[in-house]
Amino acid sequence: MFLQIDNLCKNFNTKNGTLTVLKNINMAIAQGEFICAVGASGSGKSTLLRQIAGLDTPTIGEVRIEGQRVIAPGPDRGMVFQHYTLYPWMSVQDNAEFGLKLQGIPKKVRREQASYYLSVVGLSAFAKALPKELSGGMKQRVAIARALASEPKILLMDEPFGALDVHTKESMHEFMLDLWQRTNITIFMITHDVEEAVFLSNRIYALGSRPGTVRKEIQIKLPHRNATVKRHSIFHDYRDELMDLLRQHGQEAMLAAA
Amino acid sequence: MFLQIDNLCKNFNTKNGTLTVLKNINMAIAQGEFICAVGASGSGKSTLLRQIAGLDTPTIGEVRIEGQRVIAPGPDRGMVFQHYTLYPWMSVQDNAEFGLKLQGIPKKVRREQASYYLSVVGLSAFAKALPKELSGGMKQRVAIARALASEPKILLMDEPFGALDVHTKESMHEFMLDLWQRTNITIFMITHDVEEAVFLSNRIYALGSRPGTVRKEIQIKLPHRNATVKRHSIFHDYRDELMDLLRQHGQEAMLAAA
Amino acid sequence: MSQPDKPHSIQSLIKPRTMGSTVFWRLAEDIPRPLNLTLLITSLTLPLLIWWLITTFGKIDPKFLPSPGNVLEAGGRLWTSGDLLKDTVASLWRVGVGFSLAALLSIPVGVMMGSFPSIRALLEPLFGLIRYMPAPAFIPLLILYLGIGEEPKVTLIFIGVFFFNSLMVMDTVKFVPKDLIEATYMLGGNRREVLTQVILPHVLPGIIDACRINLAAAWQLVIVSELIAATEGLGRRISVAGRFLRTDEIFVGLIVIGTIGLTFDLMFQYLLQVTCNWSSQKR
Amino acid sequence: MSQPDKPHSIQSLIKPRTMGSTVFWRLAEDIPRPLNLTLLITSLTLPLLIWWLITTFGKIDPKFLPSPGNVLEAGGRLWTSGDLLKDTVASLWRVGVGFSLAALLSIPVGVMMGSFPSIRALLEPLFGLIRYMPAPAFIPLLILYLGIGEEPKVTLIFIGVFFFNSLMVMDTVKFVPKDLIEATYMLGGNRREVLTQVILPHVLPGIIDACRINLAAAWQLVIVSELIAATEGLGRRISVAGRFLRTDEIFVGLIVIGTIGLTFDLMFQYLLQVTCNWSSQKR
Amino acid sequence: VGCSNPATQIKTNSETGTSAPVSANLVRLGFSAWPGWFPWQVAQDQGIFAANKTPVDLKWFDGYLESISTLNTGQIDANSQTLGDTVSSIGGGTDLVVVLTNDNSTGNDKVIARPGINSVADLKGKKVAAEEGTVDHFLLLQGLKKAGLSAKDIQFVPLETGKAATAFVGGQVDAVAVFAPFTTQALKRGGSKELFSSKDFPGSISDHLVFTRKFVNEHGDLVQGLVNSWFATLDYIKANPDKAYEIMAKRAGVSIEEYKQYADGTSIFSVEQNLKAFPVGNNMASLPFAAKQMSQFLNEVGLVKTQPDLSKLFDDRFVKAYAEKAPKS
Ligand SMILES: Nc1ncnc2c1ncn2[C@@H]1O[C@H](COP(=O)(O)OP(=O)(O)OP(=O)(O)O)[C@@H](O)[C@H]1O
Ligand SMILES: Nc1ncnc2c1ncn2[C@@H]1O[C@H](COP(=O)(O)OP(=O)(O)OP(=O)(O)O)[C@@H](O)[C@H]1O
Ligand SMILES: [Mg+2]
Ligand SMILES: [Mg+2]
Repeated sequence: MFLQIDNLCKNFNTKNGTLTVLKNINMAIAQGEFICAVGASGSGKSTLLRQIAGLDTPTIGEVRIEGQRVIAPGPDRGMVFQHYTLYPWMSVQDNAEFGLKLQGIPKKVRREQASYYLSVVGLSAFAKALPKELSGGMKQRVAIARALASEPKILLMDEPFGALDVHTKESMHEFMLDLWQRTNITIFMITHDVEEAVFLSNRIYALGSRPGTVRKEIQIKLPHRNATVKRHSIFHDYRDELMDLLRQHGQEAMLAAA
Repeated sequence: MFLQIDNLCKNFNTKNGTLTVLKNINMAIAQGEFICAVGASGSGKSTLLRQIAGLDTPTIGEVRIEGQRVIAPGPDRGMVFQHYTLYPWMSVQDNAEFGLKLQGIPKKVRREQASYYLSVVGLSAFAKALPKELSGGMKQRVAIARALASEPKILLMDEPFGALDVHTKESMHEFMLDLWQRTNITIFMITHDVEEAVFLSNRIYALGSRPGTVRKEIQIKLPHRNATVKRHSIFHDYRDELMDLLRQHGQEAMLAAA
Repeated sequence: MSQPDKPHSIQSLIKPRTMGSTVFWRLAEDIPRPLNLTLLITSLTLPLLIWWLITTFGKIDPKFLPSPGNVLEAGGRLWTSGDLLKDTVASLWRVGVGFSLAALLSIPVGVMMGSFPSIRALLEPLFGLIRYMPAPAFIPLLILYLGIGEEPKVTLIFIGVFFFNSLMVMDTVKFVPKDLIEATYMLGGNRREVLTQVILPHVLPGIIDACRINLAAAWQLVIVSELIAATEGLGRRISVAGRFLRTDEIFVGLIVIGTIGLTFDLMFQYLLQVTCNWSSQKR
Repeated sequence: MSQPDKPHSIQSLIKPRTMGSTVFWRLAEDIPRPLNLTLLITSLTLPLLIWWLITTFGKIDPKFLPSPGNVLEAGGRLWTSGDLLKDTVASLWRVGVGFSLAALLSIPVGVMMGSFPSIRALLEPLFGLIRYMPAPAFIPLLILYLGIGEEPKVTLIFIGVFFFNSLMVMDTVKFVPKDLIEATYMLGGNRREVLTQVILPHVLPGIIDACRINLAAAWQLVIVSELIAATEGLGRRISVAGRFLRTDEIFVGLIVIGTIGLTFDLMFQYLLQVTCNWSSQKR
Repeated sequence: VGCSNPATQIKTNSETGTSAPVSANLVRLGFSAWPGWFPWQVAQDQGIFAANKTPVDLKWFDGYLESISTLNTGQIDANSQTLGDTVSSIGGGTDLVVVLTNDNSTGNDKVIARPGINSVADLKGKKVAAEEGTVDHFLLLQGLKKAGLSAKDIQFVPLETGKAATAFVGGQVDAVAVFAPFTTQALKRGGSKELFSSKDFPGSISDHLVFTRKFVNEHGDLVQGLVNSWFATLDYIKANPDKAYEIMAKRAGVSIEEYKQYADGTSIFSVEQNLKAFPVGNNMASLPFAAKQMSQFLNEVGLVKTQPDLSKLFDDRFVKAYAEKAPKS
């Protein structure tokens, strides 16, 4: 397996004692898959992603990529955060290059590489702009270009399109599908937009809350992937199944909290 | 007409000269309607709402509520902002009471009034909590309770559910419909979530960009309003019509910007 | 979107790097409590130790650098004679009154300046100008106008704090979200209510922080202010000791002032935590 | 959700209020440019006018309060004799060197303290203690160790700025979003690179702001530092003038220092705008 | 005036009595560290002011300079200061009257040099610290003149007297001109010695009781009372030297033994000496002559721009009045 998560648990020490956020997470993801993880707020999605990224270490269990245990962050995994994490003082071009610069790639090479990925995300024209001059969608595309420029084995995304308006979001979806098909990169994306998950991924993990566990794993098989598929009944079935699941989790969580 | 917008134009003076954000907006809204305004980012939705709220004054034209020209903000219009605008240092109860306090309502009366509306939004149990202890959806519900406590004639909402997760959003939708039916309050809500607009409102204004104008006005007639209606083909037709409209506006705007 | 071909296969160029794990060099992450405590203690004991070593083995004239023992002895002497207590109370009172008056006045002025662009335009250039003027320069004028009692001393500290604090409080107001102000208008608040019930509580943490910094600035002025015909006070003690090269007494004065300052600092930090527990941002 | 009945019909209790429109009292909103300019000018001319009126019609001893005319005359006198220029250059040099050295050192130290909790734990208590110690207290020690040349004067200003600036720079680091740091780790950056290429540029505006405030603090020390065997300098000019009650010369000194300070302040503000144009927050 | 520091409530061992109650009709008298002025403390502690029916608010200044500027600003009515500083105050526009000579410095102002400098001539090109414009600066220049040098031949380092002594002890300057008790401190530098002192220039450094002219005009009786108190104090000291020295040494912050060393360096002036000093003359023993010299000096070093009018500076009425009434000693 390309990405293997074995029996992962994560506890946090808080004022009120130990909080178990993730419990017994097992996942096996093959090279080239597009995985979405959905779940209510607080179900530990971001926490899970941080373990994969190596930004945090599991309390129990481990994450392995190509058999290698993940212990620290590194450029073999590209990450796109929920909030825009561009360097505000750098131009779009410099942002896209930054990862390569950190890895000591010669200036000329990294310039060409970054330009290429900026053209992939359709932002060549904005290479000289500062992040504050871009719209939300454009910023996320730069973040994606930056992550892709280091040619990571896997792209990790934490609700990357949560703050975008519907129109921009749709065009980002098309862009992601196109990117995925062309590069055959492995993608692990977190979202709480069920439609987004169904539309984009080939497999969905639905997480339950308190503690976060994998409640359901759904293989998505859609006849085709374009806007019209959203009217297809298969799409609706997937959607409703997940929606019911989340609603149910939500109620459970509410009861647990009360 | 309850709310009348006549020939409203709004210009801003910027470094690069005058920017026309709204042009010839005409709207007529009856008492008790649930209106949604949709439009791409930058189409001037928030600007329009600010004119209705009286937080800003139109360059040309006017807004009238019950025949009275709007010239300043006031508690006859309740407003819920996109971002949480609770007072972070006040408890939920104090937040809900604050408008009444400003209007000099005696302590006992305002306490009961606020408690009532907190119960309406289902947050009685959290009366003593501080805003930072609440989730996003809970915060927005407090903001709604606060706006309702002054018993405004109209509730103005600027993308109030934009930042909520799908499950919370859905329960907020149900809550809004319930509230609307029980109180018969007039609601003017801005969103860029087309499904949300179709599901909630009885009439939708679709705005085009640069400058913002009313491109289309759609009366929504759904057989019933609950989750299953979203699978109904009427729902889809409305949705797709609006989506196409917005997509088209989006492309126009992109071309205009280039 | 038509894309050119991918120019390079970068993977071959990238050398795998892994970040070693570390505790001491943790960046923007909390370090374990015991380590934190150890370092805190080291922070204060290490300089003491070095001082002790230098004076014990360095054969330095105690007039130039007294040993910790000398200083302790001088402290004991001043304490038993009652002078130290008297000096401390005198200086505490002056700094306290001067600083409190300045804070009390500069907070509303600063908030007004931050809130009303008109008042800001009216006062900022003037305050900006005066802020640079060294407070000690006002001593002759203060003696002229206020005599040689407590008034000029307190006023000097007032001047040294007021303008700085006003401008720093003013700066904090710009962090009040505009939405919050507008929400208050929508709830029927007028400008006065927005000012007193929204802006003021919101900037409270910022105000406390500004006061914390400027309390330190007030102590900086204690020596200068006590040049005005003071007969007691830590600042006076230090300057007299300086004249007669009683270095040990200088050190006593400095240590007492530093300790008082740090105590107040911690009190302010505690106040910040207690009154501003609503703030989600860690301070 | 089962709800109780609505307890009151509040509408009857609410008195309609409308907010009058205003220009001068606009709250947290821009005021028109011409008004702004008028107020700015008033800010500096009104005090001048009052001063002129008092001294012209108030029959005040010019020794107590010289008239603007007197001050102008004294300024002219000092200028033509060349003294004023000499004094200004001397003080500018001292403040410039002392402040620059302190800034140059305190910026990395402050950034390190803000970034590494361990370094913070190690230095913060010590710096917090020293910050309260009045810089003038160090004069006798500075004379002993560094003599009577420029070194002790510059060092005094250095001491007065370094600790404050370190702690203020440290505070700015906490505003660096954690996401940005983690994003850099994900791109393969190590801690050093995060520090120099992410934290440092991000806190630049905060650093410039801290330096701006502390430059004013440096000028506060110019008089005290020039008590150390200075033969020229604005601070020395003021203290000599104070001794001989040449109030007009005190005013000349103060005005020159204020003007220099304000000029630097505006330069810092300009620097802030230019170097930090990426920052979306208005400063 | 509604502004009182609670520290005044605290008693300490080193306390030397409290000041007289404030009433409308009283003399606010300032004094600072100088052997010729410590008797004021004796007058205060032994109730001599009260005995002469002269209410006095005696104000101690740690810094001599502050006492001068306080008198200049009219915040006190009288001060104990040197002739030189009185002249420079008049140059600055303050109207002052000298009514009494407390003493002449006869050795308590010293120029002290490091080992290796054995004569005034050796000072050439060396760093010499003194407080600019003070009598010690004056003394230094007189010494240089006598040795055929001028102000330009040395590197003058302007430093407040206490700091000047510190700099000398710290080895930062080659010589200092300071007054007691800072002389003691300067001499702590190993091998340092006195080059010359005020003893070598009799009359050049005299110390006085100086009033504002306004006060003299309005309250002649109080001025007279203070002059009478001074001479009464001198009598008391003669009669009770032990008690008096204890009080004065405490005020000076030195031991009684150390204090006694200063006694030689300061010649307290008797009534007779006072009467002799006031008239116009042509040597330094005459106050008007010395004042003129002083004013020239200040003008030369550039501290006073124009030579002030000194004709009304001295007023010997009060000393004369005392001399007439007092029993001959
Ligand atoms: N460092 C931490 N210390 C303590 N608790 C934490 C920490 N990080 C996360 N948590 C807790 O873990 C739980 C899961 O958080 P997480 O951010 O992973 O949820 P999420 O699924 O990403 O939610 P959302 O959809 O809102 O982003 C929450 O209850 C949160 O409070
Ligand atoms: N005060 C202002 N000065 C200048 N331009 C402004 C101002 N307020 C808004 N605009 C401009 O008006 C346009 C419309 O802004 P508005 O915020 O109303 O859009 P919106 O439809 O609410 O967008 P979104 O969906 O992103 O909230 C934008 O181009 C914005 O830059
Ligand atoms: Mg998350
Ligand atoms: Mg908007």
